[in-house]
Amino acid sequence: MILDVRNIQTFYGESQALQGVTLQLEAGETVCILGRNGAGKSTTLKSIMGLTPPRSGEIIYDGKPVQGWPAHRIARAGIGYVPEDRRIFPGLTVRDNLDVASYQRKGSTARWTVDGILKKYEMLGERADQDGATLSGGQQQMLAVARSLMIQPRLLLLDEPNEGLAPVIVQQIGELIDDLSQTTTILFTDQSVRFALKHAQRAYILEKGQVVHEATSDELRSDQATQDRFLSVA
Amino acid sequence: MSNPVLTIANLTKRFGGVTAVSDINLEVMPKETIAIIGPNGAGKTTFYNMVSGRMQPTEGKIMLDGKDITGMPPHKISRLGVSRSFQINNIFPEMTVQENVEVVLSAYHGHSRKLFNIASRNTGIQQEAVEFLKRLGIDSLKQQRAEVISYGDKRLLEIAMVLATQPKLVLLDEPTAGMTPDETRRTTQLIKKLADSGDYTFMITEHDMDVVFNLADRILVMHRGEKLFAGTPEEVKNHPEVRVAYLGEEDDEAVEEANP
Amino acid sequence: MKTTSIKKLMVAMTAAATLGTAGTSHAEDPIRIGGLYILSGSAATYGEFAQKGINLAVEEINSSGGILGRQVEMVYEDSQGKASVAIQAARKLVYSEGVDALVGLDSSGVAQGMVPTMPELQKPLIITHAATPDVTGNLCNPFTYRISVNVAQNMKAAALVAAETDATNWTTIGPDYAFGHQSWEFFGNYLKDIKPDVNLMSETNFPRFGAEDFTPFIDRVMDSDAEGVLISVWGGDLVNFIRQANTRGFFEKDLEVMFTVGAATEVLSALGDEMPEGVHLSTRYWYEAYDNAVNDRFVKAYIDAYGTPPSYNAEGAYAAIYAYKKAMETAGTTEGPAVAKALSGMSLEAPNGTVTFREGDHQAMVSPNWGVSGPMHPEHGIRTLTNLQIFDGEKVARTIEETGCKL
Amino acid sequence: MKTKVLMAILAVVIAGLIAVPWIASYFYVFIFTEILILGLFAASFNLIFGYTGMLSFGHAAFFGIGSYATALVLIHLEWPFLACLLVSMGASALLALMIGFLSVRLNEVYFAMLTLAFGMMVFAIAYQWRSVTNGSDGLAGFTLGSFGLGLDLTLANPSVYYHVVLAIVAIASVVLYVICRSSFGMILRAIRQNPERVSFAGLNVRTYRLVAFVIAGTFAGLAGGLIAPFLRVASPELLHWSMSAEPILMAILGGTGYFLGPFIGSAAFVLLETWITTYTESWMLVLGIILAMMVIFFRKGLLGTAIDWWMEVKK
Amino acid sequence: MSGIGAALLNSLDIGLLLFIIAVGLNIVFGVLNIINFAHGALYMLGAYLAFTLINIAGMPFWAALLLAPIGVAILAVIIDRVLLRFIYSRDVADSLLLTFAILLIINESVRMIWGSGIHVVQPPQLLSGSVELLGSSVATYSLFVIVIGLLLLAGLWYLFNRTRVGRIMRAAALDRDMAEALCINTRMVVTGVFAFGAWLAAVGGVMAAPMRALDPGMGDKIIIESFIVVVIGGLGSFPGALLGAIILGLIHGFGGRYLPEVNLLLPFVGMALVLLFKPNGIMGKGASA
Repeated sequence: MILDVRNIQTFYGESQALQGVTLQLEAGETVCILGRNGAGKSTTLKSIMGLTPPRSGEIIYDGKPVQGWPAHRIARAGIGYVPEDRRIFPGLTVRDNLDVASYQRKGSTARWTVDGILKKYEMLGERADQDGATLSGGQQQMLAVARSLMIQPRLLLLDEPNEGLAPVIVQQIGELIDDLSQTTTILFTDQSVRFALKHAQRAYILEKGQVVHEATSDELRSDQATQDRFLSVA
Repeated sequence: MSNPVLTIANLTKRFGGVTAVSDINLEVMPKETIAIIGPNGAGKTTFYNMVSGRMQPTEGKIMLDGKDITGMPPHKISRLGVSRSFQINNIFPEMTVQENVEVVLSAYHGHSRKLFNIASRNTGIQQEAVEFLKRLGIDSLKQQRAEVISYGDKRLLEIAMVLATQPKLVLLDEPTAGMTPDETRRTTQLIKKLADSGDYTFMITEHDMDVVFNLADRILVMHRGEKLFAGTPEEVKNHPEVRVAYLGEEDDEAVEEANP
Repeated sequence: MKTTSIKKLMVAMTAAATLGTAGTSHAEDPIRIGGLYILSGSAATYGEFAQKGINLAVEEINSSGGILGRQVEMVYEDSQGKASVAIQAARKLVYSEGVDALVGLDSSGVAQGMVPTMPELQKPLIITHAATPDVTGNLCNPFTYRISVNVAQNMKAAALVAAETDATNWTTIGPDYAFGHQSWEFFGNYLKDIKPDVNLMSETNFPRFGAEDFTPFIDRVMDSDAEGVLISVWGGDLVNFIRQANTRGFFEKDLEVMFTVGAATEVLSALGDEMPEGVHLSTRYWYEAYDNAVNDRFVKAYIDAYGTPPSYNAEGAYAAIYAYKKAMETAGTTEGPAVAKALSGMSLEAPNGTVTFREGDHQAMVSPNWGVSGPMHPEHGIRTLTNLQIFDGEKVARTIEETGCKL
Repeated sequence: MKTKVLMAILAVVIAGLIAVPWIASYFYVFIFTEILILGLFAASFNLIFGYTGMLSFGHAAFFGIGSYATALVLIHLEWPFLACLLVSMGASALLALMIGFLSVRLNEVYFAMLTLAFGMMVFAIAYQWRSVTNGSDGLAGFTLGSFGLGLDLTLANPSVYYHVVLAIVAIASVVLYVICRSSFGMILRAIRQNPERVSFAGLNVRTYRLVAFVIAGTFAGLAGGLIAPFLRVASPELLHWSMSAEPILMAILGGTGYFLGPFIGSAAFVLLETWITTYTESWMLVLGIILAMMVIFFRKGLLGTAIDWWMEVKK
Repeated sequence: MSGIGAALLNSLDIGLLLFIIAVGLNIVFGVLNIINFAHGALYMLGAYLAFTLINIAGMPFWAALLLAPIGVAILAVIIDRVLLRFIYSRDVADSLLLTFAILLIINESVRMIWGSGIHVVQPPQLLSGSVELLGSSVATYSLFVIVIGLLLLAGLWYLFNRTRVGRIMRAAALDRDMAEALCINTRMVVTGVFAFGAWLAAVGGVMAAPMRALDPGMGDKIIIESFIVVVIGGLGSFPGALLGAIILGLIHGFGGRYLPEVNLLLPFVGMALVLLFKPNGIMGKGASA
């Protein structure tokens, strides 16, 4: 098990965003967290990342309890993070956005390098010297994912990678996730059931800061009632 | 037929090249409760910000009771009768619960301009403040400092403050966000009771569909800044496009068209 | 119960309030003298000089039996160069520290504010540095004396020096506050009297006090048709001024340059040989100008103690303590009004010769020292003064009528 | 019960203050005069800082203009003292209206910097306008005549002047206190905690900030009018930015959250300065260390910390 | 006409020295959102350390230029770790007050350590003469200041745009959480930036030492000037700091020459005008009324 999140509770001031979230990931899995707006999906990822440290509960990554660590230490341990709104550093070029994130653990060789990424993802390579903020939404998303790879992650957290993107781009992001999942464990959030089921093996459904349902993609695909109950307006 | 409280015509907001709200038309009738829903980024908050004066619309008109309030600063719009709550707590943390309501009341009654009346001797306003706290069921907390009461109670306090200006239109922005299930239930019931009393016209955004269907007379569904659909809760539940917006059933044909 | 606790509180309060009050003086208690100088900020060095001079005088007096058989003790307060601070500090010295007399004041602004309050304090004050003419002029009072040279005296001497040069077109560079403006006004008036054909230029230069960069003003004078320039910039500003003037070639121009506070030792030692040769420099006391036993002893003791030649400010402060010794012994008491009275018209032997406090305005009849900068001093690391001129104290002083003082 | 204890303490303090000339050594008459005047200055500042949340770095402009106004009226018109004070308040109110009108729309750092700039402009004018202000030397040598209202007071007597200051500061404090406790004052506190919420309650926050700024300036002007005869001088340093720092330090030292905080701060500041300078010339060093400790650990100031401590003990 | 050329060069000289001093203040504000009142005191420390190294330890000027700023930067790390760490999460007013306290402490310490006398530092032999330029003689050292100022500007530009460290500082300033999530220890960046700001202040101090007499009030003289520079140019923008410094240099250079009656007033009028019409400064981000 690469990640074991046990009953974490997270607050924003006094507003309780997570009311005890529990989930597990095996190494190599691709898992999705589903739920409506405000259900606590983003907060779950931020809590794992140490950006909104949970007030109680445990987060075990790779056998080590990491809750309470500063975020950069968690990142250095090998968890990559792509936030909901991408948060490309404006004023920095595509190459520089990648460069500031490059990190190499001692005694290991870097799988991802700036040049390697710019070569592999042509779209970024063509725009290497362009200000990251001038990219389109989809391009920014690509960059944000690529940037998170620069820390050489073993586990990647993607927060709503599709949000606000055109369908054609969504498809590309899906392909990217499929590609990365060959080598990296991935936990992503989404509001779209279709996308999630296509690219993840399992899913958790979150509502009001709690995991209310857990199923494999195949199970959930055929379970219309659950879909409607937790994810639709109905 | 009475006239609409709020009339919104062709309301549009663009940020640079991005259109956050696009050509929204809406009429809100007196005493009704209308809910605005939509996935993230649908433009609900921007829409709210324009109605309450926090942002200037790029195009379109907002009329309150037939009076054009487009582009007015918040304090003027508030004076004319639009009162709003916020997604995050927006109270006065270092004052008592009762004082929080008194601030709004003295603003409303024009006492705030009086330099020499000791606030704590103004029994009229104090009684009125307690009245509003009672209506929200938090009058027992009136002497507590607002920052120490529970999160749910703070949100109720904020609603009490919103109501205290006797608004023609109440805007509630995710009133149950961050609440425990228990608090959510209690708050929903309270708002329901206030709405049923026929004293208020509500406009609500909310992600919790239980709350929405419980409260709303009509629902406006927004998606990517546009009006996707408007209708009764029943109609919305059964509307296929709304399902698509929420479940993300992309039109596979559209994908293929764009990707030859 | 309640009354007792209130009573207790009152007692405690009274005790607290009385804290710091000086006891009544007994014969065996030391005589306390309050020193009010700038002890912090940019001009703190002046306070430090005064303290050095005073410490010498106090040591000498105490080791030879004190005043009226009592030891002398100094109490210092920082005026911060602010009138408002100084006045409250003087009250503290008099009412809380119980001093018998006051010495001090560097800044003219402080002096202007302080002096009118002296009759209220009923203690004598000897000003040792501040040079505004008003305090021994229209603001004079029975308790205020000045042992140092004032602007009027120095400018009268300056005018005499200037009159002997060939320059007819004169301008000034001075700090943009009262001292700079007053210096120019007095200088101009005296010079016009002595030598009516001089031309006082309307284009004057008053850089802001603490300006640090004087280049624009230096250039302005160099571009003008001035033949003589009176420079009343002082202290750290003067050090900056001279170094900047050097790089502009200011001293190579055919100009009569007169520095009204240029021979101050702190400026000379900071500058070393960067001070040009052949310019007119003045100081209110030049340590090599006087050939008398008091001066020899003072200069030697000062150099032994601190390793540098004494500044004018140290000399004034040193002499002021001796003035009090003589006045108190003449009066036979340390009572303020009596000591103040004894000072009037009194003469004493100071390093700069016999010094008399004129009865009419309480200004000491002393002369500034003007000279021309010469070669470096072999030991002291500063420029020497050549062609020294010491004017008759009476001759450079304003007449009593001119001062406006009515004592 | 609690109010009774507080009233009793207050009564004792006031009785003590009245009795200062008789129970304390003569010097403390001056010390307490200074404490009261600077306390009023700091309290006026705290109306905009502690209550409304505006950090002004130019408050000395109003204090200084008040002192110059009184000095000028005494020199040129020789009016009764009370009239001088009214002129001081009027002049500072007018200046506060002008500066405030331009400044209150800016927030935080920008407001602090703009008030600093305006304050220093006033300083520069006083420093250089020699014909009116006597330039760097300031105005001195004026004498107090009558008090006004037909009262026969020897203002030149420090004890009498102390009582006059005590009475005027007491009256001004009551007025300021009433303003702080009024509905208007409540709005000011609300503005500090959450300006946006106040504007959504239908009030123009800018107007309220301006009114507070003018009131604060007026009372600072009154304090300035009182300080000029006390110091016997109105000089440019009373307008300098470092003078603006004093009420800030006093308010923080005493506690910005309490009406009496600035007065406590003024007392602590003046007494500390008096006592510490007796032992060391490095008073600034001690002040710096105390201020650093207050900002880091005792943000509620002496009064706030004492009240918290008292609550703790009572528990 | 030679007057204008001289005034221009002089303005540049004043302006670039001000730039060297103020740019650190600006960077510290831009990255840490701290208004550092003690910046002038750090500048003074740089000058006094240079004095000690040159006049007392007998080192060459160049060694002092290298060492003194490092000494001040080390002190800044201590200040950051001991004092400032408490207030980074508080509002700007607290940082103003705490750094004001630090200013008082440093000022008084300098007076206790070095005394209150006036000290001077000699420029290195190489730069002590003067040259003819634009029709007037200019101190070689002034040209040196201009050159160093421009080099520093170029260096800063290079640092922030072309080096990884600079980009990390920018990234941390723009989005602290995101930087953390990308393995950047932002706490260390904060300390580093504060120390870097202090280093720049001290470089200004060493550069000023051969042209400005040292006294314990020199930090206070410069701090308000630095505020003016930063406000005029734009808080947090270092090209803005250059612009602000040159504008203030021009005000001094030309104002002193042509408008001496109001030269005390002018800088503050300039500062107020900029705040009124462009509160974020001429080059500030998101400038609006």
